[in-house]
Amino acid sequence: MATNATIELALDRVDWCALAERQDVLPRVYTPGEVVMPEAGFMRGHGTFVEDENIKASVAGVIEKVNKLISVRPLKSRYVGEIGDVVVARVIEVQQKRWRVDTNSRLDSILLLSSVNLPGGELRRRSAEDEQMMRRYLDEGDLISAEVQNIFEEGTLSLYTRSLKYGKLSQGVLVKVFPALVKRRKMHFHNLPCGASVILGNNGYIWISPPKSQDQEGGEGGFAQNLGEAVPRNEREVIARLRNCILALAKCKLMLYDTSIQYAYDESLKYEAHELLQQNVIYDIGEQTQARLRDGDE
Amino acid sequence: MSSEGDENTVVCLPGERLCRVEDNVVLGIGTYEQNGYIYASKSGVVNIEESGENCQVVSVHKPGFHLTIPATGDVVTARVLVTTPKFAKCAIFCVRNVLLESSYRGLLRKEDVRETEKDRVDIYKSFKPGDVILARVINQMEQSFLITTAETELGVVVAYASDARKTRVPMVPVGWSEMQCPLTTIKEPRKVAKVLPESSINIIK
Amino acid sequence: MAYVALSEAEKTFILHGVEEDFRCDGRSRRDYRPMELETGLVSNASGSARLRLANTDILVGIKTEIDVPDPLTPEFGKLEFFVDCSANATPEFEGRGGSDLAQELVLALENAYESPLAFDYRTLCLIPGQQCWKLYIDILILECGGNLHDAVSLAAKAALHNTKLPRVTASLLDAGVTDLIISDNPYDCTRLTIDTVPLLVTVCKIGDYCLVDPSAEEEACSTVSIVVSVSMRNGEAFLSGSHMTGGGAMHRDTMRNCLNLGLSIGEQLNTLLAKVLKQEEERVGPKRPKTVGFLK
Amino acid sequence: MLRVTQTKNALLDGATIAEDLYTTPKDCEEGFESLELPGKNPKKLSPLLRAGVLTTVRGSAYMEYGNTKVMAIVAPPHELMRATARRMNMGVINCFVNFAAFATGELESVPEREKHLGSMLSKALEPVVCRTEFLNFQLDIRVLILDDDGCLLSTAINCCGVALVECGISTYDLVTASTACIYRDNVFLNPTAKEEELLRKHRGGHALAGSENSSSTTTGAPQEHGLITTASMDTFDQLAQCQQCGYLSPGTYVKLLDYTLAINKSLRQIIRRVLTARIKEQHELDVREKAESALEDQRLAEIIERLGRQGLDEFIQSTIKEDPFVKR
Repeated sequence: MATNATIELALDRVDWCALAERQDVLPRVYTPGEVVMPEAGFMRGHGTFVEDENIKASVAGVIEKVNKLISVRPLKSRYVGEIGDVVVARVIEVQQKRWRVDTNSRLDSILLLSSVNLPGGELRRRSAEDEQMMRRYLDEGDLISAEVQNIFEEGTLSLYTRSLKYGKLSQGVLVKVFPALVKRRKMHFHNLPCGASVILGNNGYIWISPPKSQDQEGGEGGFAQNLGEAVPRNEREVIARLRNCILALAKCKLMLYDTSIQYAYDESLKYEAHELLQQNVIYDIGEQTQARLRDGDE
Repeated sequence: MSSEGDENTVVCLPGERLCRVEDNVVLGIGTYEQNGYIYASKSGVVNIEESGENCQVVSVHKPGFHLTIPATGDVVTARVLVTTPKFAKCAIFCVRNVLLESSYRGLLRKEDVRETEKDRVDIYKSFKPGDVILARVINQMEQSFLITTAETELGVVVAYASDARKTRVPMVPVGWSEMQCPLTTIKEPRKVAKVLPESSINIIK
Repeated sequence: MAYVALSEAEKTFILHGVEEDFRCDGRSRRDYRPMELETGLVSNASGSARLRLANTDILVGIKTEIDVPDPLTPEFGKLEFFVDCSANATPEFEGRGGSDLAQELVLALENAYESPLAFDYRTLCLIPGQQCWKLYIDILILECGGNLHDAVSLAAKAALHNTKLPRVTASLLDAGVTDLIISDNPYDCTRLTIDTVPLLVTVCKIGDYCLVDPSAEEEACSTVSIVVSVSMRNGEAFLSGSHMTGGGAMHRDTMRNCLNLGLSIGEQLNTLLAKVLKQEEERVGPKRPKTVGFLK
Repeated sequence: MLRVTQTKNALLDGATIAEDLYTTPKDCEEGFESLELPGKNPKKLSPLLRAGVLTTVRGSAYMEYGNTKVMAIVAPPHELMRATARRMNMGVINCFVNFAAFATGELESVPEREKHLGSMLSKALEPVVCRTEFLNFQLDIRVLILDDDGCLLSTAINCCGVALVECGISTYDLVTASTACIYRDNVFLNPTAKEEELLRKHRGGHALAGSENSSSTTTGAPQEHGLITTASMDTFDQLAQCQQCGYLSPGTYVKLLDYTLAINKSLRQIIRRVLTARIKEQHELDVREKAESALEDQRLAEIIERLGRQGLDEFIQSTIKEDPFVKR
């Protein structure tokens, strides 16, 4: 019953910032209070404030300029929602006619009963449903994939799962990374060629599950949960390897999108799944993926 | 395994195997099912009642006091403590016919007061603090029980006139939505429960 | 440990993974997550160690004090444990949240270190019956990633190894009162022998399989676990304390194979830790150049 | 260790303090001999057990094992005090153990022992109670230790098991617990306070000395000493709690474990007998009560029927006539 426990010394801890030096162009980082732009002719966006006719940064981050709108986006922060974002969320509490869900943001988000299509598929009359019925569809702790419908003024997000893509998630593994690392793309549902399906939530919650056959796309929009059948061993190995690769990329601060994950997966094939937890293996995968991405860009 | 009582009462202790699980056997209170057999989870006398078509309910009844917790579907007696426009807070002090030692908190929401025109219910016209009501438990929420009086047999059973009189005389129900104080003949609106008369003695014919 | 909400589907996925001896992060039932250890990083503690087990992060500091021995056991020194769950581990630890977890860890450690065969208290004694060393072992939980018992006991043992007790000489004054002179030369110190110090191993039962080093999610879907404290004495593994936790019951035979699994893993952990500590001693040498600590 | 001899202490004007302040290993020798070593047939102490001791409390039980006297009280579940953020999917059990002032000798370790016993007791009872039946509710169990003469934890667990059943809280099975300890190759089953204290006092100190001047037979091999408390539920022979302290080799650990499981089986018969008697007694009470109320109802029905027949005033006249005590 040998265990492969390993204790490394902090002395030979991997130097993670070595990865960063190779970045060719480092974006200009603004610190709070630093003058970003004179106020004339520009509009003030998130993360900035105006003082004696200058727009100053109120967070440490990178400037984002959309023609006249100046905003400073912090590097590491909890998820700031935008309408149309694909998110993965976990139900915290069942309330009257709505669910409170956790989306890794400052305030818990809301999933209204009206913004969910019930298993019947048709629009049931929204009478005074009591909590008992709602709990049958979504109970505390359940995971869902959803889209941000709108944002209330104090910042809480209202989600909706009306299309067939979204709904309750069944068997699989959830990985939590910094939201800023998930690249904002058109498609966030991917069926990776390596044999697993991934939902890259913009809020940093990434869901890895056995590959979806083509017809039932995404969360089947419904609430069915096949708890019965076990996931076969080979799919399980792919999922575990994918989970470790995503955590490796996150540790090396590389952007997460389908190509970078696929590259990392290919690099990791020469290691065992559980070896991907060791830091020098993570460093190696991060380095190789970064190199491949860079010459992929040219 | 359970030892025989004097008549044919079967006394059992927790953990004793009662019978196999067949399709027509239903688990009653005080029992639990484990890999194919029904086991007793309370000590007491085993009784098997027929209920519906040849389906038996195996339950363990503990003689003397036995602790009851309001379960969904039980008819409970409660006293109204606080009434607000949206709901009425009550203290459940008796479950079925077992008087509880400590009262549990009950919540009666506006839409659970009446079956008909649920949303046009006015709590103040149905209950007053101090009334004793019969209600049925819907489910158990965080800290309290959700109860409903949306049946004819449920509602106010004992009510006292709201004008502060020394002698608190229980009012007499006249009709389904009104009660009258025998002394001051004041009528007050209540959601009255139709109490089935078989146990009450009708002195005045 | 800290509460992790899981959906039924995730629990079934983890359960099937354990049955296949291939957990969600690829480990088998007997594997530990990679660990990282550093000793002597707190300057004004007489012994310290920091252990990272994946995302569980423990920092242990040991302070010493001269105290009067317990009349029941006059020739023994004293040990006192204190566990502090810092609020930045999880929001749940604010206020009194972490106190029952801290109390459980303290009880487990006291129970394990209680026997003098496990920790040689006589090395802490200065004058039998009059004066002895008292070690305060303060454990700070910086981050909670499951399997706290193992991480805490490993860090505590490493810190004990790192502890430097200043040399004490006694001089007899006239009135029969003995006065102790503590040398202030930092390198003139005695070290503690830690080879019989016990390590806690948590064997957790999920479904009907037992596994070691459960992550926070695996702990959330396990019914019961048994914490075994394994102490090595001239090559043999001994049990210096054990208790069951988790609120479930366990069949007698599963309990026995959990015990055997825990013992064999404990043995390997003890040898591994001893090897790593010796390795660090050689590489660092008595004069510590520069601690790595939290920065790099 | 520093060797310093104690000189005459001037403060006590001439009286000399005993030569060495601490007990040498040989002193503990007499302590050990004075114990009556469990002979071939260790005299079996049969515990005295009584359910439903207090009238005001619904679930109470009292147990005596040797001189250890323990009383357990189970209050019906009430709402969960601290509204934890997460919904509990199981009820919570809190155990509070209190020592009576006269219960034990050394007093300064009482609060710490109370905390220890309380946490171990709640860990032992959690698997026994069907906690899914009282969600979001908290069950408080109070244990009062009247006299401490060893194996407190196992007696408390037995006593709480009976109190739970008496109170009507559904449990998966009857729980029984017992303690076994080993000291210098002698196994004590359900040790008394003296044996436990000896074990704690010397904590194998003798073992160390033993292994040094190799007086004990197994030279070099350390003198095992340890105490194990096991709570078990025998229908599916499950282990609810198995708590061990001291220093044991795996072989002896398993041996002691089997000893305690054997004792648990015998204890289980005693508890079954007490509980069955208790239920029969309550059953009779119930039957008699039902009979009386049936009589009561029958009398009422008869009055109603007579009232119906005679009409009101006739009825009042007839009742007065019948009533012998009314002054004419």
